[in-house]
Amino acid sequence: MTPPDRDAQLQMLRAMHEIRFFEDACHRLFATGSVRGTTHLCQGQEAVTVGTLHALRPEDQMTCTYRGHGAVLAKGVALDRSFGEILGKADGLCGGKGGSMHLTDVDKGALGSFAIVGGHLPVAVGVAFAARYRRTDELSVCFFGDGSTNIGAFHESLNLASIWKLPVLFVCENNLYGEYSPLHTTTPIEVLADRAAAYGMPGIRIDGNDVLGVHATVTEAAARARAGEGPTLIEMMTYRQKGHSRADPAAYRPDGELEAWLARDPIVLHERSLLADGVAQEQLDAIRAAAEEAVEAALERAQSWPDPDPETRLEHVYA
Amino acid sequence: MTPPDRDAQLQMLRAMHEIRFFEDACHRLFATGSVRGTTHLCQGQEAVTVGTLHALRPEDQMTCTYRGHGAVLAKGVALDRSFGEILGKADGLCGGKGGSMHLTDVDKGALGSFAIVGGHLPVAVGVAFAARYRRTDELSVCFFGDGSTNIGAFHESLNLASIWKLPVLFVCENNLYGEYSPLHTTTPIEVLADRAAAYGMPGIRIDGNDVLGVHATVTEAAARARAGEGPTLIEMMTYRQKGHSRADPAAYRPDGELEAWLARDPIVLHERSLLADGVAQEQLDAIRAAAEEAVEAALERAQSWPDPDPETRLEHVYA
Amino acid sequence: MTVVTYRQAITRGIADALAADEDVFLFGEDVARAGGAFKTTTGLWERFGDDRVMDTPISEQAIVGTAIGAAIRGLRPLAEVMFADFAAVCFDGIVNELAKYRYMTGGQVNCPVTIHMANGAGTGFAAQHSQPAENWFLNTPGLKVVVPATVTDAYALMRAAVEDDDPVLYFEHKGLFGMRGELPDVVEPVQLGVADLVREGDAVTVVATQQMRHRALSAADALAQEGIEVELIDPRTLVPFDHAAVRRSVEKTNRLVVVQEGSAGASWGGTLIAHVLQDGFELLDAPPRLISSDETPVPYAGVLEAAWLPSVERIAEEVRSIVRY
Amino acid sequence: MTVVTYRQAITRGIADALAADEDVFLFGEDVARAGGAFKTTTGLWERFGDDRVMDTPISEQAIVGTAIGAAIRGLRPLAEVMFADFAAVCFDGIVNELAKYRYMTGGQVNCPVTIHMANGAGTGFAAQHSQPAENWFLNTPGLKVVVPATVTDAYALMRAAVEDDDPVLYFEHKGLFGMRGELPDVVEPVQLGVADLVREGDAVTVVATQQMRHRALSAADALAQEGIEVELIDPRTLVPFDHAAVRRSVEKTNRLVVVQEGSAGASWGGTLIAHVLQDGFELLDAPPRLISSDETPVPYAGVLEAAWLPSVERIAEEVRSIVRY
Ligand SMILES: Cc1ncc(C[n+]2csc(CCOP(=O)(O)OP(=O)(O)O)c2C)c(N)n1
Ligand SMILES: Cc1ncc(C[n+]2csc(CCOP(=O)(O)OP(=O)(O)O)c2C)c(N)n1
Ligand SMILES: [Mg+2]
Ligand SMILES: [Mg+2]
Repeated sequence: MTPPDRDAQLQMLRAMHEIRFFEDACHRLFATGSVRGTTHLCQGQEAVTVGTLHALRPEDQMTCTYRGHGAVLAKGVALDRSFGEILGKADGLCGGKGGSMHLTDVDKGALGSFAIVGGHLPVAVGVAFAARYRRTDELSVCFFGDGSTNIGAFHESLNLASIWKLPVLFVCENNLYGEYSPLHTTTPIEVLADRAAAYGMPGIRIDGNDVLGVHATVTEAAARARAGEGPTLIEMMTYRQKGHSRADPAAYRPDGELEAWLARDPIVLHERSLLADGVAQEQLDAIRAAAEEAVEAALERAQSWPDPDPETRLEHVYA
Repeated sequence: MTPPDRDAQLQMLRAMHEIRFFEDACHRLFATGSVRGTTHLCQGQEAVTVGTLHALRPEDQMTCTYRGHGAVLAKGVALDRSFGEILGKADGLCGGKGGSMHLTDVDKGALGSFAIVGGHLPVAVGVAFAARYRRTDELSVCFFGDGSTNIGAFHESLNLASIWKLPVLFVCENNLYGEYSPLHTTTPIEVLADRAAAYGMPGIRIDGNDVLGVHATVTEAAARARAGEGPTLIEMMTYRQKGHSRADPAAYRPDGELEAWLARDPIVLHERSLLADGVAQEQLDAIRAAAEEAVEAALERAQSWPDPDPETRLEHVYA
Repeated sequence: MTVVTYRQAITRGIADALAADEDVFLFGEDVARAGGAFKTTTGLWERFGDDRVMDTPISEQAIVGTAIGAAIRGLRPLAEVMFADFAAVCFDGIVNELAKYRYMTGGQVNCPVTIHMANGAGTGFAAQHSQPAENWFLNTPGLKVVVPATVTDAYALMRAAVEDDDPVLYFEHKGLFGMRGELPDVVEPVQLGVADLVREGDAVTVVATQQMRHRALSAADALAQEGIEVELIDPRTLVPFDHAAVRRSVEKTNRLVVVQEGSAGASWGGTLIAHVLQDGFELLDAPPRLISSDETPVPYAGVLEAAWLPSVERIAEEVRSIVRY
Repeated sequence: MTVVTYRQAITRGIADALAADEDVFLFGEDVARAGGAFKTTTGLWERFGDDRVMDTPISEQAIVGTAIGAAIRGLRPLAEVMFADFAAVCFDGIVNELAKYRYMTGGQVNCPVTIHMANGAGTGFAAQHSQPAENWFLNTPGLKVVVPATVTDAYALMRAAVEDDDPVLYFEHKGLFGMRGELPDVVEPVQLGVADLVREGDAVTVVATQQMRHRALSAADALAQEGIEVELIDPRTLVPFDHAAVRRSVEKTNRLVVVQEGSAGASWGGTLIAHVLQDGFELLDAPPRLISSDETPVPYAGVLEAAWLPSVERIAEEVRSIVRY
């Protein structure tokens, strides 16, 4: 198992920047009324999805949640069509039918963003089942939050995946909160990875803000899964720098918590490690600037797209 | 914690005999067409329910499954009205509306038998919640099978009970099978009690055919629960001497398995311990005969009762 | 008399229910410290404390089951299930346990459980957070179903639901949270099963709930300009249903239009039409009309969702065509 | 041509589906080694092996989700959910994920999932194992719903369901498992959405499914003795629904009776009546009639359950009263 080379590491930085700028833009768009309903942002959690998906292969399949912009982008989905979907445009990923909570690009292996807590975990099991059934080498990876480990579907999914030894990685993004409730008020144990034992499955807790650490752990778990040794539950400790959704100011945070986590911002940490590794500050700045530019250009394109024809609402119910 | 005295031990023997004779009668009644639909018998599992419920108080509250005749009788519910319900009689426990899978006698704290796997676990949590809310000393006990530990409601219930430290005992009757499937084909771990760790709850596996052992363990767990220290998961190893339901011949059992467990029949074991303790064989025989007589007399009474008036089907939907 | 929002009326209803009866408690995801995902429980935890108002894990099955267990032991649980769509994850608890418990036991228990949840489309939450979910529950005897459309009904039906000895599903409509209206200081109790005669008229009976009641009223106002006087009825509760009120009206107008959010299949609107036609076949001088949403999930984009919901214009047009039949 | 039971026809349908397409696999609780709780999958594990026929834990949410995940990756999962009542524990998977997945993604995926489950009352299984559960799903666009009543339909609709590119809920009726009938060696494919004209007549159109189809046919035979010729239609699939077939018949008979197991609220029968009356108001010379079960859960005792289900006598009497109207 070799760690990602310099180039790959820089790509991960670029990917994290793109997600960060994308989410910042969504925040603005929501505040100005261009996003309908709700939106759940993932600033601060970029290392989880980028570290994970950059450790996997393009043909691996990913499912995620309503807080899924980062996962979808890290899977290589186009920025403009993602914005387009969130803006409800005809050329959005789902033709405007899905919106912020349902970004999907099947061609890229971004199989779906699900808005019912726990709803996609059994789906991820089925995706892994199909891979095994067809004897492909594909793997299924599934992102979900800490709070989601309390719902029934979590239990059933990990159990079935384990007894069938399916190639699926369960990545729990532990950002300390489910909506507005700190984890310890709803969950009687501290280390969620320990729940894996109930399914005879390895469970690992790691720093989810260390993109290279994430990459390494996922690489190993993926190798196990592809070798037919079954699923792994990986709990990645991270932090949601914004509120839960919409305009939540996250007033429930204890003093100093946000600041402490901002000091461990995954982008900052990765830049620091690259600098220590000899990358020049200018190169880092250039990557950041390029990411920002790409995101802004994508947003402009998406904003210029037309609304869907109202009649298209009647399409796509049945095959 | 003192063990049950001689008298209490003899009462437990009597209770186990009654359940055994009751279930044997149900078996006959089903075979001859007097029981509609289905029936799930518990011969061989009597020590679980008797040991548990004789360690608790009359005011404690119990919920169980479709395989619940033993639990209901061990809670002190009348034999004749239980038969009456299974026979669909007007004076059955539920007026003939429930049948074999739904024996209920609220006055006795037999709060319900539930036919959806896992359906009653959250209900048991609510019963415990009410006890705590009202600051009573009552406890909620809930029986369910090994196979039921794979359903989502199990997970949610144990988690909530634990975070709220509610006075509830989760008694898993591990009879090695869920319907026709041996546990190891559906469950990736061996000791189900280990699942308690996922909820920060003590989990204990004990011999479920040793009625005094069951009694002792439950006594201890109940004391913890009443002291506000929260729930316990107790896995009781036992064996379903008959098929899953109806006329299932249980052909899927490995050779010798039934015989090995018959040698550890909970009634035989308890009689042996009583004998060793100086109780005379004649007294044991008398208890057995009295139980048999009581069951037969109850059955005769129940059989003599009228069918419900068809119009009563319209009652009891709303309060 | 104060002017409050529909959201505030719900909160006041819950608060007064908690104050009136110590056996009432409120629980659900983020209802305590956070005051609810829709801020319908703001301030209640501060006022009633940890013992009466509780946050739960994300475990709807456990929430519903806990409500049932507590109810059969004499309490009056008021559970929040946030978006009504999430009732799907605890559907078993609601339809197989809660609705049938009393019946299966031959009347040994009552289940005075109230579950309140945010219903309906129009606010851009897409397919999994926008369903008018009340129709899922109407083929399950044992449940009562309430669908308040006004500030006063939001309050009064909450009180009635909590005081009722049976399970009540209380659907508050997301599209109405910000609507303002007058709430009397002392609100007349409302009985479940009594419709509200919103507007009198002789040309056609229109029956509508929640968001559609308001659109139907706008349509009625427009039609009045043309001399078409609509009689508008809001049943307020779908179970029990005030069939007598609809019958009385149809006897007068001889025309029936039902306006509902959501698709037609197995819906309350279709049920109502079948009922009226069976019992009052000769009453109608024109075909009954069910105005409903498309047979699709709820789409996200503004233009799509707007087209999915019956509009004031569409309602007016269809009512007009029935009146002119 | 062989005489087989309805149960055996299901098994043969599944077997032929497995044989015809390697992408089809069967899974569920006790479907493999045990041959299914209702023995509808007997011998399939022995024939197709561990890779194609699998037992699962008692985890219906995982079953439905696994089917969805496998389907979007190109397989054709056939899942068993035993008693249809248990669909309540995986209701979210069915109505929020399966039904909407294609739509929410703007048509990026197909979900060719079939879920087969044992439906209905009359066999003494009491309230939690006897519901005609099809009505739970009819307000959820995206699902197809099939309700075979005969040996041939049990076979042919199973084949059609598995071959269909959309989610199909296949309800087999418990009361029909032992019914015998002729199954041709080569069964004509049946399209979803095409009704079966069971019996021709000119006096009244009766629409019924599953167990009620057979009772309605007995009632029709009895009424024929009195000179009342019933036209009996079995829609066979509730979604899509063959409205054209019912319309054609009502144009001839000018009378409509729907016979359904289960209560009236939000049911397919009520939906059908509303539909016919909206589009064919002038066609009817008598009120439509919905013959359904009581507004209660299903009771256990024989005399109670028998009274709960529409009987042949009751059907005959109500049809007679409509004809004489
Ligand atoms: C079944 C269900 N219940 C409740 C919700 C509402 N809800 C949306 S996000 C959320 C919190 C989830 O927390 P977590 O799993 O930690 O994920 P995070 O939002 O922190 O990424 C809740 C309760 C839902 N979408 N689905
Ligand atoms: C949700 C649900 N799924 C499936 C069933 C069918 N079923 C009835 S009993 C049973 C096996 C349960 O096994 P276990 O929990 O070990 O209890 P036991 O029957 O051995 O007492 C199953 C699958 C059900 N009743 N409910
Ligand atoms: Mg979280
Ligand atoms: Mg078992």
